[in-house]
Amino acid sequence: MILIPCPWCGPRDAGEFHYSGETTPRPDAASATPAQWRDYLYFPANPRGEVTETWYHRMGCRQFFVLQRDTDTNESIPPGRPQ
Amino acid sequence: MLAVHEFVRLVPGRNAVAAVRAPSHPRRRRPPKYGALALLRHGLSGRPWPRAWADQPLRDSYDVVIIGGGVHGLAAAYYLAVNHGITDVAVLDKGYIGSGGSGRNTAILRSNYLTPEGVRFYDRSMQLYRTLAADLDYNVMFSRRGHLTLAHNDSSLRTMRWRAEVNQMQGIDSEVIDPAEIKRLVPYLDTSAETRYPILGALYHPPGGIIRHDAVVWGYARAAAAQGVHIHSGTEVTGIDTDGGKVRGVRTTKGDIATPVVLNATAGWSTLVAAMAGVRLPIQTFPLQAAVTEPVRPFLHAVVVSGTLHVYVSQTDRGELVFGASVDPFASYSTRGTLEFAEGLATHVIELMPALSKVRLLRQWSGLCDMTPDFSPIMGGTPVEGFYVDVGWGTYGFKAGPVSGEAMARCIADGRAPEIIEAFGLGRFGAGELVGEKGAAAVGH
Amino acid sequence: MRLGPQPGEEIDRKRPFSFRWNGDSVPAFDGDTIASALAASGLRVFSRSYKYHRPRGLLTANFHDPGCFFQVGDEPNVRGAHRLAEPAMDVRAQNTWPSLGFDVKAVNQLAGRFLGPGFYYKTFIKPQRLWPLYERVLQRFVHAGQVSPDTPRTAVDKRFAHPDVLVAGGGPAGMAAAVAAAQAGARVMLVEEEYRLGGHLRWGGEADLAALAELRDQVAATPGIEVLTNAVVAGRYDGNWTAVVRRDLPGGAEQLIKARAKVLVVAPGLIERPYVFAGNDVPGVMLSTAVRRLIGLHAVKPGERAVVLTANADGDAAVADLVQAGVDVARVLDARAGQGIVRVRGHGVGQHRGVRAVEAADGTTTECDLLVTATGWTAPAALLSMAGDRPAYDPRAARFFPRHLPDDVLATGGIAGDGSHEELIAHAGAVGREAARRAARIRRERQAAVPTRAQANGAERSGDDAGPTAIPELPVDAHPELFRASTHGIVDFCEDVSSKDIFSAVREGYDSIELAKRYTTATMGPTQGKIELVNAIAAAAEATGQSIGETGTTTWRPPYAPVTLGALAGRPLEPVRYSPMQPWHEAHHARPLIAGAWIRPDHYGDPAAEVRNVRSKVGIIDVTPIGKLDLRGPDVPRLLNLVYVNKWSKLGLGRVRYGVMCAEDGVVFDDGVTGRLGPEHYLMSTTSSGAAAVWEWLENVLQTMHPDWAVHVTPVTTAYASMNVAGPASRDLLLRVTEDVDLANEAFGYMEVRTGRIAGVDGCVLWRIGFTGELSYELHVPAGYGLHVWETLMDRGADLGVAPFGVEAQRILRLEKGHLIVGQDTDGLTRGFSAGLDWAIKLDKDDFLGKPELAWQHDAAPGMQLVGLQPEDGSVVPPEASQIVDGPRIAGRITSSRMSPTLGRSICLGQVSASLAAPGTLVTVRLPGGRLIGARVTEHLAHVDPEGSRMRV
Amino acid sequence: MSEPVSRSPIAPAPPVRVEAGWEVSGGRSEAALTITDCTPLAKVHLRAPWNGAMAKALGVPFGRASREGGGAYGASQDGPEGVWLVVGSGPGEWLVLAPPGAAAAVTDWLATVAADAAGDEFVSMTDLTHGRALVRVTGPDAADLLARLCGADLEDDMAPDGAALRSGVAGVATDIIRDDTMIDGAGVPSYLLHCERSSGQYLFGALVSAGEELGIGVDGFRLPGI
Repeated sequence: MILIPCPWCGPRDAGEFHYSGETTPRPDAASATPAQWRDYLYFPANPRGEVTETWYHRMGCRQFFVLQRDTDTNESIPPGRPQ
Repeated sequence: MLAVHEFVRLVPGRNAVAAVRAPSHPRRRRPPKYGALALLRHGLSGRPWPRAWADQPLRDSYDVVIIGGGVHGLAAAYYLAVNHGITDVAVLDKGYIGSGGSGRNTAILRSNYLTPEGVRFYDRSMQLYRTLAADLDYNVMFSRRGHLTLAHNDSSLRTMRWRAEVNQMQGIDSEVIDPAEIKRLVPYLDTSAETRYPILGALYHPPGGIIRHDAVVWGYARAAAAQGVHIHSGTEVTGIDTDGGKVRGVRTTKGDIATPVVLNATAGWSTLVAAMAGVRLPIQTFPLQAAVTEPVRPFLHAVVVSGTLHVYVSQTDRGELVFGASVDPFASYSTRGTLEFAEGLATHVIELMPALSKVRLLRQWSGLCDMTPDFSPIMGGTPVEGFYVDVGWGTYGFKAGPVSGEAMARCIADGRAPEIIEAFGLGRFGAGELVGEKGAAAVGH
Repeated sequence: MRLGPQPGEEIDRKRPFSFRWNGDSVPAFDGDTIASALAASGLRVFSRSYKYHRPRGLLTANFHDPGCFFQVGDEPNVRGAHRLAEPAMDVRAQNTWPSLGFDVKAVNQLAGRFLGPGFYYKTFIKPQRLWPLYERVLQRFVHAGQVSPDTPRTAVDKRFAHPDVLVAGGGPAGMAAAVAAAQAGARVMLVEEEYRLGGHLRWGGEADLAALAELRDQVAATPGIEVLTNAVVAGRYDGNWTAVVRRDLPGGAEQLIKARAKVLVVAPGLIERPYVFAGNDVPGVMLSTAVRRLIGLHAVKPGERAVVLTANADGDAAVADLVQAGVDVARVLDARAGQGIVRVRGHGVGQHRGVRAVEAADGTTTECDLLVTATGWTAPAALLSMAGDRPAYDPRAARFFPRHLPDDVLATGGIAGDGSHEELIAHAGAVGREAARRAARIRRERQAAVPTRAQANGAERSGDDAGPTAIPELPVDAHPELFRASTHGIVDFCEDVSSKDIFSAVREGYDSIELAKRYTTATMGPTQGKIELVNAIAAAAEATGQSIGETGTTTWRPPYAPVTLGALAGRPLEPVRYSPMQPWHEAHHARPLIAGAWIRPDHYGDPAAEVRNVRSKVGIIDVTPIGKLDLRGPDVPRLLNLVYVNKWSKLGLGRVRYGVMCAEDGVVFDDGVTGRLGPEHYLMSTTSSGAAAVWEWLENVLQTMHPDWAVHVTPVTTAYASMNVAGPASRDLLLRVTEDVDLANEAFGYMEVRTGRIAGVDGCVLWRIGFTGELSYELHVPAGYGLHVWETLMDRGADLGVAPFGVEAQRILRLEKGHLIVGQDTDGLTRGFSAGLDWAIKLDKDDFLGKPELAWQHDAAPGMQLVGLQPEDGSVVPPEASQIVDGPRIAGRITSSRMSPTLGRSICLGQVSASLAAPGTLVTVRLPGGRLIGARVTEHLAHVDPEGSRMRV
Repeated sequence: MSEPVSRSPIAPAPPVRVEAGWEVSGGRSEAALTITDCTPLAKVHLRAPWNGAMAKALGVPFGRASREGGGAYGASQDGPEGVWLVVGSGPGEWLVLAPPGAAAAVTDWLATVAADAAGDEFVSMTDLTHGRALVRVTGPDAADLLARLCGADLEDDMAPDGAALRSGVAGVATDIIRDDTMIDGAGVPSYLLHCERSSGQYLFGALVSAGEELGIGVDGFRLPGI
């Protein structure tokens, strides 16, 4: 069980969190073409190495936060406490 | 880099390999036969067996280069040779053959899918598997066991019925059975109503079974090599050269190769390989873990799957219980495995079969799965002419090996996706026309 | 035969007892392993090998001994050279048929030359029908114990631990490292696989035993060390998450401890490696450590006349031990002086099989009944490998050594190098101090990251970084590279794989160690390479002409040692949820329905009667699991507009609206009603299964898309007990128990919400909504009072014919009314316009989640449609999931179907392709089994009261 | 109409009696490790900016719990119902625990504080007394008991007295509040466990069975209960 460094609670077992995938900006719904929209829906970068993704501390502080994680080592950079 | 929308509905490139360089005379070499007699001969004479596949030098050009020496890549090479006479083919693997998903899966075969296109496709694979030993002259130990997908609540029972109905209409032997019948087939299952996840019924698929996965890889490799296919293990692809939207060649750790046709038959790295050709894929990579116990005397004949409990189990002829589960909860390229997988597995297996408390887990391992948004593969051409994909195999790639090889060989030879894989084109995501397997995705394997 | 008292023996001669071995009684002392007791009784054949069924006896005399797997009661594959014998234990040999002495499968020995590697792959190919038959035969050969179907499930609680330093291995190095770490202020967990701390010192000479006593005293005297013996560190995973398995529970039960070690110290010592030669598996061939254990720990005489092949000090010590034990050491062959052996000749059959003579390399033959080999060591690198290391082979020492370890893993003891006892202790001490230092740093980082400490952020500076401890280099003793004699022999004793098999596998092209391993199954058996891996690599290297270093090693995968499923599962912890009215349901014989985590009443005996009672009088259903989210703040309407496909800006005070949520791909995701309780106070209801997901969905929107919006979402699903009072008499019933709410139709109309006092309980919420299609009120009561209100309603409504109804009746009622169930009448790909929700989807809103896909779906050719269906023959209920066919092709399916008590005919909802969706269309339904029936598409989804007049009275 | 009685989701061990309108167990346990159903306590949920004026006024940061909550406003002093426990249960989220029946008083008090100290902030209060279950485990082995069901590091140097965190306990999302009690003049580790109501019986059962080995005893509820 890897530790996820929650910016609020500190390191916790990954099982407390819900992984909500790579952090991608939502295109403007009014102007988005089907291609842009489906790119957003279906085409993650899926890098081998560092990725920017969103996690939700479901069992803990219930905050969504952005995490830098290496998909090869599963190590992540502690985001630091919000000020 | 090309984005998907630029080729919605785009027809795969028209570069039939036959047109590039048809072999003057299709080679039909055969390796020395296996079989009881040969075994006797070698046993008595003590004469060594010949190599199953020859070591060949890496040439600087091939008609077709297949990236990925797993069951998909090797099957494609084999069928290119025997069905289409295209033998100037190189299969590259960065490790040893079968070192990826082909050697890490739980070797379960079935065709009781949810959608007509899925059923037709996997049923063809089962047909090929059934005669594979004879076709390859290599015993792949296909073992028909009967495949049970348990339902623990009325919604999954409904999905089982749905699948049974679709299966039967396609002529697949598949039906929903009740707990009494389940108990008869698998006496060790706790079918009482008092459990936390009572077994309400199951989708029973008698033709389903297991097979010796390594043997399938080796059998295809041996048979393909006998046709003149070159198998290069320890050869990692470092780049794909394209020019004017066409494939020109591949760069490898062992040297560069000129070729008009490249097939990406990798799993785990398919997005990275595709990116070398400037093609993006709707794929995210997740580890899938499996485990095996110490051998115990055979007591479990059928393959048992529970979607609700995320576990599947079968027993090999050696007596080991082979377990699998669903993919890890977050994307990763790690194959180190996790303890929580083993815990969840044991919890659910014991939930199903309480008598297994004292059986010991011997080894766990992990492979990489390329998950697509609709739990269906991506097969056929891409916007880069000559660059084909046979990827996105999620957790169901092994059982599709033979049909995928056959269909991709056909696709490469004709320059057009055959009807059996039309539904699985890359263009469907841009078009927002996903395949319906997602409906029953919860119950896989 | 039992020897006189030994200085370090671990048996208690004052406590003799006997246990059963294949039905016979065998004497033992407390402290005997099963195998040592058997050996003390002069037995030497304990099992039969996997493929050739050759008799096997003691080889390593420890946990890994491949010849000592037993069935103990209902427990299969018990490690007989590790498990302590217990009074009345019922021990049986495995893999023998019909008996250990006479095993008919031994004929395979004759067929051996044909059963080479890949045997199965090369035969039973044609005719294929023979293969399944042979498969049955194959299964008879399975090398294992039995699982009895009525083995009780073990349920031992797991435990979490957070040690600063976890030391894997309780030999001298592990003990010294633990003491040093604890003295440096670390909380230490010290894990030893055997029953006592001490490792090889336990069977050593006087000096060793003195050193052992001193180390044990230090461990006992040092606070902060938790010692676990007969336990093993089975796995190391990312984040130094480790699995520690305690084996010291009664009846072979085990406990899993999940230890989040800040630093892991790997000190497993070394495993002695067997030598490969013809006859190396004949009973009576043992490793030097095996005989030293037998003599030193269990006072067992391993044989009468011995030949010793030694290449190291342990072999020499074994010679001394043998002599001291009165064994006639006939010959000592010193491999360092170039002496060696060719083969062992055995004699006798079955249980009497054993060593007869040893043929030395110099051509001489020596009669003996015991051959002891001391030819080298295997580094048990499993934990290092799991930590990402690829150990490197050092030809000088003929073994593998750690290479690159992560910051939070250190190694000491034999796995790290050789040297004198003092040198090893010094190394271990330095490693322990360094481990403590690194752990303290990690601890400070974690403390700084958590908000739970009085002075949050204030990292403790105490015990501050002194800078890394210098760890001395351990010397590496030269050791001859001894793997195989001039003859071929067994490499993998579990799998019966010989060096010859590996040679021919390589020759056939399976020339990478991984391929050779898979092709021959070497290292795939229960010992997982601990005994045989290096010999397998050496054989492959020899066959390929590569060096061992080039050949490489295979990855060790967890677990290091096998772990019972019972330990991994632990006590079942499956959360279940109950409504406050559960006691009443149970008292009234409700048939329970498991719905996710919820236990709900399915029905109280007769669902159809429950339906009729609702349509004619009044019924009450417990709908507590309905998801409820309390929404507060000025921006709630903006939130509702974004997450629902319909419009919310103008929802008046006390008004209720039905809403549908779609995901960004336009697929229907949840539905429910939301009411406005106050100017900035709303209550949203969701499906029971979707409650958690919707809450997360809303938080996601608020936190990641619109942090500027002032909205507070609080889950209140179980803050209220929810009951739906439905039926023509529901108002009459409520009038009797409701205070300060005017229930008159004109004062409190359909799709409105009020708060008030019910049955003397304040703060109740009353909803006038109609999932059942009847006049009905949904009551949300402060949960603690749920049972009180429910009982009051039952009591006060008796004369009105009030009766409870369950989930099944509700399903029928809603189907009569044509209300869809998300996930049943829709699936993972059903977009809004395929769910009969056209009326709700407002594409003229500037934005909402899923809008783009829905807009495109709206303009695209219509796909599947949800419609109402009625079979022409109203007595036939097509089972849900029956397919709707259009000639040979599938054109849809029945998603819901029931017999309607109200209409006295079957009714359905179904997904059909647009071409068949027009009202009045006659479609063909394929029943299970293939019979085709006709069904007509109805005008509305609702089969009963489509106008909804009954709800509005 | 019978007088409404409020019930906890956790079935009370006999003898059962009614305290402050709640059905509670009158049982007693002398065990060193005890578990008590404290569900009758008033539980008020407060939401406000995590680093705003309201937060300052309360003087209880996320991750900590205090009986002196309210700083200048002194919850404990002004509280009409005796001692209140103010818990920083989440970022921008507080939980105020008070004796049975005090929910309204607590809410009013919080409203006053909000009006005085944080007039322009978006603050909301919700009475969750009926929406949550509350259990207290007390004893030298309390941490050992939790370590069988919870993966969070509860060692003294990570979660000392006054610590508040949310984590999974037996698979249920639970607020864990370290609130040591004085027994015979000595501080004894004690934890309040606060979870969604319908899982209360399950959580209680899991704690009791995990505590068997440690000799756990079920203790009844006594006013004021905090």
